[in-house]
Amino acid sequence: MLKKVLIANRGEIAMRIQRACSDLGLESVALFSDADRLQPHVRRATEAYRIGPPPVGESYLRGDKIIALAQKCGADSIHPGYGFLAENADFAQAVIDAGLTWVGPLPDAIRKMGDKTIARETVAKAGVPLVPGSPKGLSDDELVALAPSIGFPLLVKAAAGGGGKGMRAVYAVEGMAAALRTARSEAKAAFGDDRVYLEKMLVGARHVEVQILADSFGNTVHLCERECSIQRRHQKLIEESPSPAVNEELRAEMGAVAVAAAKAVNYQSAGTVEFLLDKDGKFYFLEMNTRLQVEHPVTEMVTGVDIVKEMLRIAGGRKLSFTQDDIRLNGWAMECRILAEDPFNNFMPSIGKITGLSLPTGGGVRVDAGIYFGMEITPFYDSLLAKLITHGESRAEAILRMRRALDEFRLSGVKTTIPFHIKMMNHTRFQAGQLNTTFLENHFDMTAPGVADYKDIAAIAATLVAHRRHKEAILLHQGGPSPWRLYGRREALDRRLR
Amino acid sequence: MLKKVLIANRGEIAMRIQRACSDLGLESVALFSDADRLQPHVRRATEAYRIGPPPVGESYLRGDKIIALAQKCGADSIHPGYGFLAENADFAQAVIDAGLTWVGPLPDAIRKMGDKTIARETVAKAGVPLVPGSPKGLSDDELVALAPSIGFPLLVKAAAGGGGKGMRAVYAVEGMAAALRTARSEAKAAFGDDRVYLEKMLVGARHVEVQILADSFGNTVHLCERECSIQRRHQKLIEESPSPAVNEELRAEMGAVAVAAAKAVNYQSAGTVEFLLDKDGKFYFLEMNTRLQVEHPVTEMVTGVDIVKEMLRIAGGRKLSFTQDDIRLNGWAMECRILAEDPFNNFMPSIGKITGLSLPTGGGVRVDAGIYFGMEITPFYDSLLAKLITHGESRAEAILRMRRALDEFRLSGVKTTIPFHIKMMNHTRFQAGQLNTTFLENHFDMTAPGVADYKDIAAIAATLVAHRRHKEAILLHQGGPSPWRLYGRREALDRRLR
Amino acid sequence: MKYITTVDGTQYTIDINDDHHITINGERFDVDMTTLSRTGLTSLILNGQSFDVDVDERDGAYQVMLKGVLHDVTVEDERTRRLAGVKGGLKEAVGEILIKAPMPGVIVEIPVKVGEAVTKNQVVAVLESMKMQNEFKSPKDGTVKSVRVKPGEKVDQNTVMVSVA
Amino acid sequence: MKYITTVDGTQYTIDINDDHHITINGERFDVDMTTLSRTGLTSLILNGQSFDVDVDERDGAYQVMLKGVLHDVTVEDERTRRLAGVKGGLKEAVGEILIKAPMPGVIVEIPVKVGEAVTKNQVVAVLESMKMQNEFKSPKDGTVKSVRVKPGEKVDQNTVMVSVA
Repeated sequence: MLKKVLIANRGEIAMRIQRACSDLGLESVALFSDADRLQPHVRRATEAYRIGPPPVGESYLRGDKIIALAQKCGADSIHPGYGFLAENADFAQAVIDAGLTWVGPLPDAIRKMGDKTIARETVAKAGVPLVPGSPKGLSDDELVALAPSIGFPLLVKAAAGGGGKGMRAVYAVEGMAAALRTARSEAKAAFGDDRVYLEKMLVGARHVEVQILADSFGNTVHLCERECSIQRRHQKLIEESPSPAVNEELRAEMGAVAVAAAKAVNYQSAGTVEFLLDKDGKFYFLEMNTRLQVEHPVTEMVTGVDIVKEMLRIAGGRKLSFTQDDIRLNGWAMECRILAEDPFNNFMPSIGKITGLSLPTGGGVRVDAGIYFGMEITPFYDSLLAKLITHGESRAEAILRMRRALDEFRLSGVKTTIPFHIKMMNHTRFQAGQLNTTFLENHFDMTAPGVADYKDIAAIAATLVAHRRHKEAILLHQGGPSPWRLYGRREALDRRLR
Repeated sequence: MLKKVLIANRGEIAMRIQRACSDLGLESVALFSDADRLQPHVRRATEAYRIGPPPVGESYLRGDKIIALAQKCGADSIHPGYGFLAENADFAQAVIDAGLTWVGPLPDAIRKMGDKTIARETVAKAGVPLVPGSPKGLSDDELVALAPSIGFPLLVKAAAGGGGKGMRAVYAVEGMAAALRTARSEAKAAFGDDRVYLEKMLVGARHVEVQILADSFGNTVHLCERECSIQRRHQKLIEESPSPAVNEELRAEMGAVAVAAAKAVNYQSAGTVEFLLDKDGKFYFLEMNTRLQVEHPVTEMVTGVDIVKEMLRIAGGRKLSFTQDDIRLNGWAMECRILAEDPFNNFMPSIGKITGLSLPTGGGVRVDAGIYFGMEITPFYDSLLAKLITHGESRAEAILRMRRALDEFRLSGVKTTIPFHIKMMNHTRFQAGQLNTTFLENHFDMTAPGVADYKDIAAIAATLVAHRRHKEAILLHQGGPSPWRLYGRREALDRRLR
Repeated sequence: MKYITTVDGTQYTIDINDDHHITINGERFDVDMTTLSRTGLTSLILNGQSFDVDVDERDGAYQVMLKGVLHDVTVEDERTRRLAGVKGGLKEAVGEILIKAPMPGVIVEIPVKVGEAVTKNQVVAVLESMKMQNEFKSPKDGTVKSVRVKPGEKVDQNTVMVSVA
Repeated sequence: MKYITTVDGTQYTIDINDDHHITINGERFDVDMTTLSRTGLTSLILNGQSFDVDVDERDGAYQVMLKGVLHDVTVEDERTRRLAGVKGGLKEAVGEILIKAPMPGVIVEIPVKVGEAVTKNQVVAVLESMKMQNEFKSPKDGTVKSVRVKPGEKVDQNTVMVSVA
């Protein structure tokens, strides 16, 4: 088994891993950039070392420094968390070459799943369904002939491309000629390569993913699915487990396919196989994330399995302590990502100091966070402040608990996505579980009026504040400008105006 | 079913009940004394009413005002929480007479269990074991003759008494005569009544209690046991479920006896039957608490049953949704009571303002609290600030998680029992589960040196602080006395001295 | 004291009778508003209904966050209003307004030129930060007074990008 | 700068070499101590070992809370100590000391009289509060200068109960 784990990450996930180490009685080592000196993962650590200046390229991405540090402080293993170096096969290999244990999959599995083309080919061989499409580089005539067998609507996509350039939607065979012409010319202009291919368009599809755990003895188990359809620009905002669209039969089927995909690359540790699930209950491989995921807690809440602890056990050479038959779903769990972004202003990132903080507590509520009162939110790292997770007997109860937990969550000084989540929890379509990856574009409006109208209350609150300021100003005018006196007066006034 | 519940309590338990109402989609109404205007249970409420000035006799104990308020605001029921009016049968009756639903047992059950003599007689008839003893008022000769059948050691106790007066321990039949003589004379002097009786002395006994839930259709289920042996002056400090001393067989036996005790008074709602469990695995009835208990969360964590929700369902006329066979223990849960008391100073109550607050979070950790940053701890109410509950696969894991959760729990401005709990979690005898109700007197010393010695670290921290003050003082001497300048300097200094 | 208060375009007449009573559009309410010093924590109880509110003041205008909804509020006392002859609604910003970068980043685009006429809410700068592109709009109708940054330029927090008058 | 620091009776010689290095009893350490302004939150990293500490100063003496253990610490700088010829250990409190009620309550007993000689840690007042009886002890050997409350009397927070000189 492992003895001392270096955690090559920061924020909430560093805290999460530190806690798992503590629960297993393992020592752990924290790293920090200069911007993170007072982060909880540093203060709560038993051992912590500076890794460099704030920019990630000079700190959390410096694999060489991280390995040297691990060796110097006597760590026997490195857990990368998510992001940063988590899916860097070269780093994983370097860790292993340095004689340390990599708490994650083998570098070969990371590499294969990291290359989209190789990943698709590898899993297809294992019988995993891919989004139907054509090969790359066919002629117009060949593509027009192939199209009906793929089915409409479909997308014409640039072979060399990305970012929507050289992409056209086609709804019937009559539109093929024009779409091919414009797509090819756009692709030529953008990438200097006019090859295109066809891909079935999945209208109203959901993002459903399956959590995998695999040990080094060939035991691979899935921990059921998560639905993560609520996304904005491909960033997940709300996740839940199970999915409202998956029944026992589909769950078993998707689980088996996900296990096959993992086995195809000789997968070890925790990983996630992502699928698109269409309206007809057909699902297609998207990609495999070869690391711990942000949204892993919803799976932990419904299965009772501590995924990070299992990762550490597996890395330490232990067998999985359970089989597929032991995995049972208990209730429903939901996660809201609390980001430092302003939902009223196009999700613009918000920086500043946390001047007020009160976390929700009580039964059925879990908060994974790396924040503190007085903390400076810097522009150096991603905007995830906290993950708010609730558990209930049913989906309805998980939503009710989320609603009150969001109401209890107070954070001032920076803008957050809390108002966005409150609006989502009150959204009837969301409550009905009618989700898909274009939900936010098609069915959501941050500025739409809410269920109840509290404009009169807002009017009263602002007017009372204005009235008190007015009174204060008069008092101040009579008194002097001493800040101490001002402070005393404010306190006295607060009391009088109650 | 109920629609609107008035919560006749404050602090963490008011929050707890409010959350259960919210989870069931019920409206709830909060009360507050003038000291509690900014308490979370008031701010988070949808409806809140002032009940009176801070002293409990003028606020939370004013049953008449509470019932009038419930009627005025259209509540259809009252949940009393624990303490205050929770075990007041007359209040329960008044609530029912006012046409409201009482979320608790029938007044008759409260009354019977509230009178110690009637309680003992009632449960004895139902076959519940009592601590063996003699009747009151026998002669010396009769008592000496009876003693061997009760067994030594035993206690001679004053029939009229209490508070240890007229009480003598006897370890063999030879000591009986002298003990009876002194006990009788002390009893005569203290109470004007020299009648005494004998009671078996339970050396090294544990406090083990069984949680009961009973609906109005005669279904009574027990939710297994809790051990609460860690007490100081009969105040519980740490509770856990299950008990390290109870196996499956004993659990079934104690559970059946507890159900029989509850049925003997036609019990409805949640209640707790308390036992002493001796070293030989024999258990004896202590009393029945006819209300929700402070430590109910540990049972919720291991059984998955939400006790407060069940109380509300039962009061609303619903049947229990599960049977005894559905109750399964899952893992281990532990609770530490975080009190505003100074464990380094004989647990003296501490009042003041909370100037720093950071609650532990993450998986397996639950905090039930009614506190906030800036809160004033007043001397009007009891000292319970928060309940910290952890859950783990095993008792060892629950303790490990408690240790790190206590480490994460930061509260400054008032003294708390956190250091006491840290010491307990590191206590080898506690870790081994060798508990009894005299543990604190016999096996614990707050000032004993800890596992590791950090005196050198304390020396360095204090010296660095002193050194910085010294530097600051020099800077201040050079500058002026303006508080603004001082503030600026301090910040600059903090940065420089990093 | 009487106030004319406008919330998201709807106007209310509010009379603060005393510390515990107000009249809003003619209807009288019991009110109990308490703010915990230096935390911004404000609790409002209105005829027994409890609300947790955040009130933010900036340049005389208020933003009230209530149950996850943000309201723009202006408060004018009746006398001032009468004297000024104002007809209600948000006062237009006056003078030269500096549009600053709220965080460090890289300028992607400045789609306006000095001297160009702009309308309220017209985009005047695009800043990339934390992997996202953020648009900045003119707060009023006016003219671009200055453009102080170039596309591709790295800027610190609070750097003035454009000014409008 | 050199300090003589005493923790629970054990004495350490600490030399603060610069902002990032100290020597304690001859052993040199890398040190990084950071305090977040106005929160009391202090983080100490010593040769990579991380500690969260609360340091409380009262009348020149320090109380350090570290991993749930409270340490009494005195810090003297070497020069002051040399000049004063002090031999180490906690300085005795001097002058008249007021023993105040730390919370409201009812006086149960005042077991001393004015003029009576008391020894350090002798109980001089018993106060009941929050259903508990709390004993207050003399902080030093001395004489009772004044008794300002009577048994049965209700007292507010910070009421002086007894003074010792």
